[in-house]
Amino acid sequence: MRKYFGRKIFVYALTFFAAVTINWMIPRLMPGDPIKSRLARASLNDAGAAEALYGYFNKMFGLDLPLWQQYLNFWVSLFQGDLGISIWNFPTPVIDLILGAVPYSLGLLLPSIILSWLVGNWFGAYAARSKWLDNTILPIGYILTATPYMWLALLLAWSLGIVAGLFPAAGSYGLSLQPAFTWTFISSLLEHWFLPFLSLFLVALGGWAIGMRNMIIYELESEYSNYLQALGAPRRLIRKYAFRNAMLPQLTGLAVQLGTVVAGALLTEIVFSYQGLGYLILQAIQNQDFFLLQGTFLFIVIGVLIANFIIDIVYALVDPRVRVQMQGGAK
Amino acid sequence: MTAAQPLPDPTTAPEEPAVATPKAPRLEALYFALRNPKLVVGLSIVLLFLLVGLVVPPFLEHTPGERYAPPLLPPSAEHWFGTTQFGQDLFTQFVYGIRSTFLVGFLGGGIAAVIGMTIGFVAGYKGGWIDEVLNMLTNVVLVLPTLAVLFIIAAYVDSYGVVTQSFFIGMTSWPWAARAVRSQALSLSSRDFVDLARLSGVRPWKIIVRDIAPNMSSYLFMTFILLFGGAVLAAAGLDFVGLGPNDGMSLGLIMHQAVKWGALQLGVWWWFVPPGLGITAIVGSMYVMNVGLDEVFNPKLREM
Amino acid sequence: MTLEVSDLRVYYRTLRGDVRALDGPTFTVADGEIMGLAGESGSGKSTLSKSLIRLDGRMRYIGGSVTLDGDEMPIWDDRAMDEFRYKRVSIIPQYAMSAMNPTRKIGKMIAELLESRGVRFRDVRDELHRRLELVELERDVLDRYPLELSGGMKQRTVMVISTLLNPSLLIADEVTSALDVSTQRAVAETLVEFRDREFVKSMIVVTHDISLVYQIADTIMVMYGGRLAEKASAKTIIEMPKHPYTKMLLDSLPEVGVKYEDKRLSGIPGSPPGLLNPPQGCRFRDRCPLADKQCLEQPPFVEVESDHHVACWKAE
Amino acid sequence: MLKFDRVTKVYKVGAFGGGEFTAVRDASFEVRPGEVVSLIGESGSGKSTLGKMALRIASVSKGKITCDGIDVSTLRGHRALKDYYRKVQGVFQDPFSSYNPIFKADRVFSMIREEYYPEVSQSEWQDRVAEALKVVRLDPNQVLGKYPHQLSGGQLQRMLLARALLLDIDYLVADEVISMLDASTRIDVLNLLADLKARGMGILFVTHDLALGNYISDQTVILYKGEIVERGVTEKVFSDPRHPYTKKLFASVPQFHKKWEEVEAELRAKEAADTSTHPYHLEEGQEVPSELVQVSEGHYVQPFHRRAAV
Repeated sequence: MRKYFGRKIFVYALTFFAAVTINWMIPRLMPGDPIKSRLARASLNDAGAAEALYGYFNKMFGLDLPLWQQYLNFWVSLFQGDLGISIWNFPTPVIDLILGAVPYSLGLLLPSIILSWLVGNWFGAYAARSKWLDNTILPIGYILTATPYMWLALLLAWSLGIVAGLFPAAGSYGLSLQPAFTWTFISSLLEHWFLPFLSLFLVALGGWAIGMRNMIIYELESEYSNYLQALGAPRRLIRKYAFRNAMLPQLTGLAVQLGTVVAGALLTEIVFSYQGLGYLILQAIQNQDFFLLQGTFLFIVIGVLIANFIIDIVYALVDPRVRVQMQGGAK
Repeated sequence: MTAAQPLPDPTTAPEEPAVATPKAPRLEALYFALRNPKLVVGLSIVLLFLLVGLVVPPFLEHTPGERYAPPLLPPSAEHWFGTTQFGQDLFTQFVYGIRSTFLVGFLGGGIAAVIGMTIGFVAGYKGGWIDEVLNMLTNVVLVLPTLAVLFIIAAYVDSYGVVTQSFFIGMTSWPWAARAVRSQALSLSSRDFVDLARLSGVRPWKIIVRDIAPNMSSYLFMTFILLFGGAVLAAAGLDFVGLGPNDGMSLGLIMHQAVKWGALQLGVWWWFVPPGLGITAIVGSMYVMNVGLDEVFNPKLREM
Repeated sequence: MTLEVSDLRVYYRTLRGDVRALDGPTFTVADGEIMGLAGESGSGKSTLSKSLIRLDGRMRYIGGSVTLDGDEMPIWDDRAMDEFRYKRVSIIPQYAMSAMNPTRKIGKMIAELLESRGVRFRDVRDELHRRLELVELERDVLDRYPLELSGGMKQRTVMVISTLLNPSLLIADEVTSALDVSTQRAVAETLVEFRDREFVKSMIVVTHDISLVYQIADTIMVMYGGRLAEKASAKTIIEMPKHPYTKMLLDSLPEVGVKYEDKRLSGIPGSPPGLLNPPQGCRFRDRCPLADKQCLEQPPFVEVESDHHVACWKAE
Repeated sequence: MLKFDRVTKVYKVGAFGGGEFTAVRDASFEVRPGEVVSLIGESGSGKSTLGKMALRIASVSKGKITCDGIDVSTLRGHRALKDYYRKVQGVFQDPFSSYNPIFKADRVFSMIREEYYPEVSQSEWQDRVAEALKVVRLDPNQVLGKYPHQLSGGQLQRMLLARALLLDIDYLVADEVISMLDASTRIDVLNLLADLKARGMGILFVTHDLALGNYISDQTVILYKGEIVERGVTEKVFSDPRHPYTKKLFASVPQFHKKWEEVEAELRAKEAADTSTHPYHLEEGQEVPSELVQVSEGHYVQPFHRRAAV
């Protein structure tokens, strides 16, 4: 048990370390004075802000210090939750902006990931049943996975949002509303949530359906399936076993795909001007707000790592083989 | 496990006596390839797009950025795909965009394939601590959310071209390929013919290139196709947020401009529908083609 | 007679045509008989054993009939065969080590399998425990996953599962070929014990190892090139074989105690015929030193002595 | 002489090599030129590992393997290994897996030529190949230019023996070489090994089949769970097995003409008749030493507890 998780945690720690180091290194790798070039590129109209920022940057970067000291300082401020100050939304600390955006991103991601995984697996298992289903579900699945997230989002926003007028095509809630625990606000929130959710859900769905279909064919060919068939077990039982066993690699697949889905969510948020992390990223890019960009990046990495770890735990709980091995029970 | 090393078992040999197979396996693959609708349809669409991207641009009068027509014209005989708010011809943009889509796919997918396969082969063949280290590296890059990393990198680079973009994409999208190739190479490495090549005094890299890789060529090809698709989608994402190459035209960039200049609100669907459709068609056909290839090379799937 | 097989033909479909893997064997297996089915690869022995319980995707039923305890088995109809499977004809597969669902506890899997076949688990649980005990397994294997068992334990568990419903006919398909000699013996002897205790009425033990079936079988049937070559009591096959193939095969097998320097054995020259377009007449013709014109015609599988069937013109 | 001197192989298992598994422990024996040594054991006994170590495909953890006095594990670099493989070669169990399926089967010859004899002219090389094929009784017209799947297992194994002959080797490691062949053609390949022995080759014949080992070997080594429990001149080991495991092995081999019960009864009777105490009988509680004890001239057994059950 300790070994399984120890190894996983080690990889995640290493990944986090790599992400932080990338974050630290990239601005320093660029030619020229990073502070000057940053400020020059930032669209600041307030002279006082520029000065304040220059001082802040200098302290933060500490370019006069030796490299290892700079690196160490970077880590220290990171652990203090200090990700810098936003340029785009001066002088809000980056961490506040991110914490404000995270719930929206999670609200989109969690339901779409979980639902697309469940429904996609179900469709895939269904497809493996007959040639006819296979030939209809499969191409649709392939078209869906090949769809760029933002394009499907655009299509939905345009067709269901603007042309049909069924759902709002932009924003996270009505412009006139203030966040509150009221029915009007919540229903507005849900209305705005639906289209971005749907587009994320649909694109991810295709991949899961295809993956499950392939896995289940493999399982149906396996020797335990053969044995059950030779003993006259009904197809229902054999499919049930195959489905359960095919779910396990699909769970691993979920961990691998997580990064892609998160990226898709960022793009989808941009299309819908949905105020999650993706929207922050767009603002950061358009306003050359590098602190915001880096901070958001770190948060995304942390989120993905946590999600991976949760999947690992679930996997260990679901697959008896991992469990047995962890107990050292195998002879 | 007591049954770790199964004893020889002649019955696992195919029931059909081996002597009775005079036809080369390659011909058989071709036979099935031509009869596989998925492969044929997928390949045709991909080739059609490739042809358009390669052949059409020289015949076009205008460059993709040129503002010469009335703005926001819907599709017509004159402007097949309509025009942008600035009077640029969208068909021209689309055709050039296809070009760069294929370029990113080939380069990005190619670089990722080279890195992934090299790491996969070395890890799978060498084993031991080399495998451990490479595995660790693979896992770390695998867990990193690729597009987010690309955002960071691209945001800091002032100006760059399609080739650089492909390079960035290639550098970040190889891990799953490395993993897949590793496990295949690992199982092939345990085959006796690899040991025999060692006993013939053949150097390791030569064994990998000449004995192991050719045995999984169809698998490698399919891996490349998937990497190609991934690279195209990643590039589209980068272009869409405005972090794409500064020169040239791409399908993602068309969508970026469409959103930036309010095509959605204006209902100018011809501005953002065709580019996405183009990407979906190219990548989707490649995926479908891949299934076809899988069925051709994998007799088990063929029966379905 | 438990099993009567008559002119059974099962072919493999390939691109280049039908591979005539099983070309018209006719034979019977008596009540209580353990029949060893021996043959080299490509002899059709696995095709025969599979045909009796389940044709795989590439196998095509061409003709002939199979009767079990007087009832014809619809071996061409996968669904209809389900009635017979497990309850009347069962198999211990070659892949016993991986025959059990890796993610289900063994007991649960057995229960689900039984319930799905309309048998109440409760009704057979005690018998299941007794039989596990018989093969020297603890009852708690039922609470374990296949992964937790050693290879030999898995093998024994599958043997118990396969015979739990007391089928008339049991097919043991190369069950010992993946085992060590010491385990091999135990497994083979368990098969005999299952018959003696009437868990199964009769049994076909498929193997490429003729010396192993000699140890446990009442009769031995030798196949060659998709057809039957010879069938007789185990002792007769080993000591007084009549078919030239059987004779030459036995002469090519070294026994413990035989040394190269003292007695140089020799194999059968040539190789088995391709079954895509098999040669006319006797399929052993090309490798047979006795072959002549007569052998251009297929020799019938006839009883030359009491309970000794041979398909050879030259068998006296 | 191919000499195994207290050879031990420990595999690291699990992540970061957390666990250890000893596949072979303190194995000592030798293969002399012109001699067949059969290494008999069940799966997991470590017999194949010993063969692989001799071929340098697996490394030796402790002890050493020497070939004509040269420590095999000290061979460093490509050149040295190549020279070693000129003397020692291997043939493996699965003939179909020994050939790269996408190339023609005679590629095993051209690899040898490329690496060892690039200077030999095409026509001379063809003569050499033909000569080697003649020794293994293959017709060049029947096997050259064919893909592995067009040839039979027996033909493929013979080609591998021919390949070894092209290098003019001194020692051959034959790892279960005939166990996957059809019964009717097995013996011919076995006879071929005996012919090679007559040409002065030393052969390490790895097998799980006692009858085969007995048929061609001069020396027999019985391996159980990585340890040698009995070894010696084949006739002596076979006619007078001492170790309980060897006996059990003999009692389990299916034979013709003799049923298991008979063999077992014979062994029992012999054991009952022999009441004397031998130096290889251990006292209760005494540890099993790794050194073997001599039973008679050229016959050694690992000491065991008298009533030990394996």
